[in-house]
Amino acid sequence: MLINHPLLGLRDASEFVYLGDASLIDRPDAAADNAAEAFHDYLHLRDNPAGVHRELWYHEQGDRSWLIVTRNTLTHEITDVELARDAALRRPRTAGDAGQ
Amino acid sequence: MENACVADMTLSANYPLDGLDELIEDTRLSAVENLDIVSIALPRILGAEEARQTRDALEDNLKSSFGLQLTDVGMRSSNPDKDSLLGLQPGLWFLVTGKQSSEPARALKTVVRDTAYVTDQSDSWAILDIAGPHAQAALERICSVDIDQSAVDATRVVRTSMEHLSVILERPETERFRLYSPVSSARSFQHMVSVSLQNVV
Amino acid sequence: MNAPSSMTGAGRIGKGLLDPGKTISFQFNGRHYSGLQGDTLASALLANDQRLLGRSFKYHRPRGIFSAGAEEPNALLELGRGAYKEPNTRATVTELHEGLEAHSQNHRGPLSFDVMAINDYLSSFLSAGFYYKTFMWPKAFWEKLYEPVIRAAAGLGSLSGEADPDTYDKGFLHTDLLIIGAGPAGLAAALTAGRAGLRVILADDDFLPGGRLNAEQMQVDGMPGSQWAAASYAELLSMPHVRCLLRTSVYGAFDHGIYGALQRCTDHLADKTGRRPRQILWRIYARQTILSAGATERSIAFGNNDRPGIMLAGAVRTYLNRFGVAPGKQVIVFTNNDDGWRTAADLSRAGVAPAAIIDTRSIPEPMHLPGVQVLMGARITTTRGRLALRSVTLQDGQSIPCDCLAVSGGWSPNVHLTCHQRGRPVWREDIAAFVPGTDLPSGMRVIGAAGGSLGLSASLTEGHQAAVELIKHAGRHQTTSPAPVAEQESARITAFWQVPESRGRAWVDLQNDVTTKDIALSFREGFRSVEHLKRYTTLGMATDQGKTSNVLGLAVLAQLGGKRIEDTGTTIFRPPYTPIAIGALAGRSRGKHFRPVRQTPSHRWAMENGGDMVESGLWLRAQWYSQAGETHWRQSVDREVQQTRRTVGICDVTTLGKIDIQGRDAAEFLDRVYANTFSTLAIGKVRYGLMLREDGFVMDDGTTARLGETHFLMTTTTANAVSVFRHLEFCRQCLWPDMDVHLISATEQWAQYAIAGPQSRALLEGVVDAPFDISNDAFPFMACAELTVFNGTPARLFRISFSGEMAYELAVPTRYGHALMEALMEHGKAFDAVAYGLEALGVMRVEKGHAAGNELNGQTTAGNLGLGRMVSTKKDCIGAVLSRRSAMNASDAIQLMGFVPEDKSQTLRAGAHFLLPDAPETTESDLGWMSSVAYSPTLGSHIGLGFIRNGSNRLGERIRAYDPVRGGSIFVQVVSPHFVDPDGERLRG
Amino acid sequence: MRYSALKVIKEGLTGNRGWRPAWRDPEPRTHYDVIIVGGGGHGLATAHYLASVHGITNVAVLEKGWIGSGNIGRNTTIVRSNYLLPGNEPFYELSMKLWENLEQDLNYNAMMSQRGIVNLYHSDAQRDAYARRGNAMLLAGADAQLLDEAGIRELCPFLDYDNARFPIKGGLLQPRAGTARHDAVAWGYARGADSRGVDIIQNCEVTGFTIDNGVCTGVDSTRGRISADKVAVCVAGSSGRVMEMAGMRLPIESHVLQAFVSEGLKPIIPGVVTFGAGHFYISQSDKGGLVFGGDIDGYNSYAQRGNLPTVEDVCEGGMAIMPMIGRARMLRMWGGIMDMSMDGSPFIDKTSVPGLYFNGGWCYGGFKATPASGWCYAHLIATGQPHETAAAYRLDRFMSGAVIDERGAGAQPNLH
Repeated sequence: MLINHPLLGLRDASEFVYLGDASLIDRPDAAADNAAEAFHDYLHLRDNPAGVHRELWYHEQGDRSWLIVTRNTLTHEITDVELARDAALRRPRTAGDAGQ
Repeated sequence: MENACVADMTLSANYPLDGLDELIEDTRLSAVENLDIVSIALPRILGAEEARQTRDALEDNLKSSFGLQLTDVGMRSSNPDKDSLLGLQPGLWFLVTGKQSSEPARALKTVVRDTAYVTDQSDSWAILDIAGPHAQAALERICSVDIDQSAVDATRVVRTSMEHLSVILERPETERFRLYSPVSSARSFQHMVSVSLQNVV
Repeated sequence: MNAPSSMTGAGRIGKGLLDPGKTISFQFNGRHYSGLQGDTLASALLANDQRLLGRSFKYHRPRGIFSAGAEEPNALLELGRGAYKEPNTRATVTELHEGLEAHSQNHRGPLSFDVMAINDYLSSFLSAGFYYKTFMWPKAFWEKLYEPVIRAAAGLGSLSGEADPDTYDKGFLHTDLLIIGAGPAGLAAALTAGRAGLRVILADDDFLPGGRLNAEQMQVDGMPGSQWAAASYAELLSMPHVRCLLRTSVYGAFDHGIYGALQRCTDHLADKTGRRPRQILWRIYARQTILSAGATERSIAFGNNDRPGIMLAGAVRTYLNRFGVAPGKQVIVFTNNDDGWRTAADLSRAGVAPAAIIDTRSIPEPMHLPGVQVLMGARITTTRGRLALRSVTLQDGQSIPCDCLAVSGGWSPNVHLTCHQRGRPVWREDIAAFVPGTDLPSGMRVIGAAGGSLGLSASLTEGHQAAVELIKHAGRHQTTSPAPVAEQESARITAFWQVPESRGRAWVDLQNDVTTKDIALSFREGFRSVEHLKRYTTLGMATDQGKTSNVLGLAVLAQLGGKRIEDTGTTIFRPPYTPIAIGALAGRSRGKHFRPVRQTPSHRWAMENGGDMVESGLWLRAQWYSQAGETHWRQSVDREVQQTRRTVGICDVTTLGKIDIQGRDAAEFLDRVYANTFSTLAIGKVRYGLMLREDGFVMDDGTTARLGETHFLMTTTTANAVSVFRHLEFCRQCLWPDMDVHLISATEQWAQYAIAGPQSRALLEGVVDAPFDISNDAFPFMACAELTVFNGTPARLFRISFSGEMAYELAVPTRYGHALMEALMEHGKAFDAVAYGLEALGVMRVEKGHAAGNELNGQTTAGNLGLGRMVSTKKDCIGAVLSRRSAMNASDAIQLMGFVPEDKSQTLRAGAHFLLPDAPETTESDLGWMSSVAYSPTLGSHIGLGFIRNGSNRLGERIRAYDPVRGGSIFVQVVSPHFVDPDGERLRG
Repeated sequence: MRYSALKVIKEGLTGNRGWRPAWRDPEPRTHYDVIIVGGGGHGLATAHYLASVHGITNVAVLEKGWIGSGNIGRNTTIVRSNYLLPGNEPFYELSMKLWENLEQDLNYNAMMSQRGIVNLYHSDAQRDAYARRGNAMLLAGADAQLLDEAGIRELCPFLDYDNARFPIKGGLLQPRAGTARHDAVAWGYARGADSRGVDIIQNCEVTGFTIDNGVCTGVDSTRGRISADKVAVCVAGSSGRVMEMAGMRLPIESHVLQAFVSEGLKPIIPGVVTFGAGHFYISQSDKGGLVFGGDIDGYNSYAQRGNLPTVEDVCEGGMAIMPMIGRARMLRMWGGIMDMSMDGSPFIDKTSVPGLYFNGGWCYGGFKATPASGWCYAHLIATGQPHETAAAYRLDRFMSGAVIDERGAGAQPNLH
């Protein structure tokens, strides 16, 4: 496979390390009342669609960026790639964020 | 109580590629030693205006001391003294310079002051130059990234893996490539490049 | 040039496209023969009238050459000898070279009298799937008798059993356009694209470009097709942006335009001993791809259609036109389509008058062939001739003598690569063949015969047109030359699959001996899906992957079920298109070069000083340093331990992972990634850190030093250096993206040495430069500093201890590592210093009760390790929440304890399980396991660390250490895991 | 129809015309006691044991394609019970014992071939880990031997002992392990179940579950609605897709695992050999092909095909320990969809919906488990209680932390 790195262009997927469902960037609040259940679901019940999947890849043999890749698990077609950090910065800020 | 080094000894430097200089047919493979390499990380600042100011300040510092510009990731800038700045990660560069100091990070810190975090990388890398008409063909055997002149020229830097080794590649001249790979596996690195060259000449 | 060697054969009758001036000598089954430069092994054997080349897989039926290409199911030979022996090689694609040695395979006794041919007489009992129904009684006979017999009959050729002596290489190519197949369509496309300046790769299996043009008599642009191919190829070779790869099989189409290709570099050379690799495995990254891989002819099922001498009609033309070889003297053509007639025409033209042409169609003769017996609407029911064809019998009983039968059942486009990403081919009735579907791999287009355009003129036009479209697509506007011109030949076909009146068995898969009866039996037993058919009968599963048999088998199945072929479906074509040497797929990664070697800067010092090196991940590390007179490793290790504990020892710990962490939020970041707190750590101090995974189990441990307000240096275990760095980057970029934290690996930057023992400070006091003060008050336990040593070398010093002794770790830039080790040992002579290795390191850490890799195995919790209190309850950190799950905090959870043998002379072994002394040997009784053991020279006995349920309540208990895989059980006593200096007085001294 | 050598001979003499279909092709009834969703090895084994052990024969197996079209039809045929953890080892040993009597039980020769499996070790730490595992196997009544280098040389003289990057220091041998003919296992169970009255219905895709008042009462299928007292899902590879129809999320990701076979060769590899310092394992089939594989590709996929980096990685591992296979040619590569669970271990459990049962999460090790999976699933469906050897395979174990993590890789499916 080739991943179209937003900063570096097409790179062989073998330069990357795969993690999984992109929702792993949304770590629950440890102080919440339902933290035990929230962490259970967060870590174990990941999206596993036969179709379009948003997923995390780490460019270990490259620029060390974590990417969110939108890829179809039936065809392996990749339709979007962005820096995970950008996606993470877009989400609503929580008590866990720095400087608060 | 203070102590002092009572041993009447100094430590001499050893390089793993040990001055390698090999001509295979018309293409030369040579070790590059005595370069200072320091990573430069731009502090992460949330406010856009403030972030830009920090970046500009860092760039001004590098420009005035080295004449080098901050580049995007995957891009390289260089000066007539053959110092170069390699954009390796978002917000992180390697400064590669022939100016040798005993503590390169400390020396650079006086240049960048509080506009960047610096870390010495000079001893982390084994460096090989491969120069000559067979250089590109040799690298085609180990590098999955397109290194044709149309894709990689002197303004580019590529970090990738070759034969299970992490490698930084630049092409300062059309027929000369420079490769950096972790120093601990320098022997395997040398073997990899040398076999590639032997397989294509 | 050879004269035909017997009366019955025809042999070489012309020069074809070969060079008659260059003869080549070779051997087959020990006899010497000669051929010509440009021959394949098959054409040379045919020129020498060698027809019997092998035996089929199951019934050991005599087999000869069937085709002239990669689809060959029959002519499989072993090439070479000794370690160079290569089994199952198709003679039809083996380029002849001087000294080539070939042997037939899969027979016992001489090829012409194979005793295993008895299977053929027992074939009624060996029908499809017979083995599923028998060999079950008595039960013990399966292992002892039946299976060994079945296994002994398995396989075709054999491996030498020796290491492959050749080398292989890999490479990566990037291109605008990859063209697969250098036949007329591919050449036309390459010419047009190349002339317009595109980066083009043209790959072909063959060693001669041109494809079918070399096998036919047709004209292109007014010249013979082969000549046009040669001229076109020469022009392509002159273009610097076009790379032509002959002898190259594009074997697979992978995601996103990545193709696998295998280039054979030395297989065709007489002298293969140069330093060049035998084969190169290319990974081709193509923006666009043109598949122009042609088509493969198929046979018709009729009685005894497998005898040597029965060939595909197109192959007969190949031998005739390209190689100047007539495969027989009396040739009969059997066809259901117009293309077969061209074989007859070419034979006539070459002066080998065909004995007859038998066409299954009841239509007017498509072509007038003077002097040839024409039988329209006729069928062959059986053939005669045991080791070589002698005659055919028709449906009316008429028998016609012949020594070669050219069969054409139609052509199947080579759609394989279009299916590698699960594309489904579609049926086209007008050509009675599957053609590529619409779900092609991205960027691929299919032209010429591969796309179902079974004609020269169409192939040339499509090749040209496809390139023109790509040029436009690439935004280039060069004027293009016109398409090459040729006459369009007729390719009419009326599907005809099997002769209903067949006598005897009609073969479908020639290599795996699958007959129409086997397909019928499979159908009768309910195996009616194509996949069931394939698996039950083994149809299409031989080395040729059914290239000539799949469609025929499918058609027979469809007829049995009264279905249309398109409703029956196809099996899935999978890579590789042709079989690929496993050695080539491995490339250079073998032997010592399987993976890189990592060495520390004092590697050479270790080698020169008795270091016995061992793999530790990719690193090589010294286990111990043996000295003169030491005959057993324990002597070395005991000495190293005792001397370290008595005076001072020095150990290379460079391999530990080191991560430089800087930023305004660095301290807060560490609080979140470590279970314990770091923001309270003072500058100039070091703290032990315990890192959890998010699931609450222990991930790694190490020490982290605070070098400045915003600057930390983390150490990780050697094994987890990479995974911890990746994890920290994930935390930094994905979880807390607004933190000001920067990570860079410093593992390679620093050479680091542990200096441990009562004399360690005394030794270091003479090493560290003024004015640094390392007295106990100024530089207490867990202090760190940046300083210089040996008169000016920059260094970092950490007062940390893994051994339980007063100890330091001293780091210098890597280039000084070797010199530092030498200097420390030289200077250390005054202190009776000793170098110690991994084993002594391990002994001392077990004595001290420190957990290491065997304990931090990913299955243990902080509580299991006795470190439960390190998980701060005041703050969140990675793993905090899930570490509180009930089963991980059960009252009878395993705990890390110490163990000593009841009989001090006994040896402990890691991996033993703990049982109560009188408990039964069952899984339910299992209380835990011994994780690490050592012989402690300090205590004079073996000691161990291990995990045991409810451990802290078992102090003093007698436990059975169950270890039957290494000789049995011994009894041990549960003790504290801290065997030496439990109060830590030494390390603080 | 009973299979025997005599029958083969009799049929051979009469043109093989008397053979009958190995299983019927019935129309679905409107109601069954039990519907098993998924006609793979596990589903067919479950049906067989429901009928033969528990006497429950009003059972349908619904298969969306042809039976055995899932992972039982595309694996490397290895059978072994060399597990470490108490939650796993007794289960796999039960499976091994069932394998050892399978042919007589089914009257079908699945060619169980107990030629042994050896896991090579290359370091002292690996040796100790294998010792721990071997001892755990013996505690569970399995067989295990820890061999040193000399022992391995005797067993596998063709390995690279002199030039290896990671020297071979020994191995853990399970002599009773081996291989079985994978397709035949599916066919044998199908025939066994069918002969006891189970309906095997091919080309019948389940499109939904009928859930009345929170209770599962049947399925909707491409061949209509079929009601049942109990519905048992057994569709490893598609578990996520199928259970989603019942509104359930699973601790499972779907990944591709590739496998490879060489051209047919005369016998040269004695049993199963696995490399301890790279991703490679190999055996040789009764037809002569070298059957080998390695690690999963490592990304979520339902595409049933993999990519080159993994192909090359596996062959590198092979050449590193066994350089004699360099001139053998890879004939075919293929990929299957693996239910990768979050700790590398499977599930055999009731679900939160009464009447709906779940079996899945077999990662890349489901084939060897086929008999025990069927046995234990049938036990759970018939008795309502988990079988003692499968009691740890609960869906709620990640909530409690009672994970069964053989590899110690944590909740990261692509690392198991």
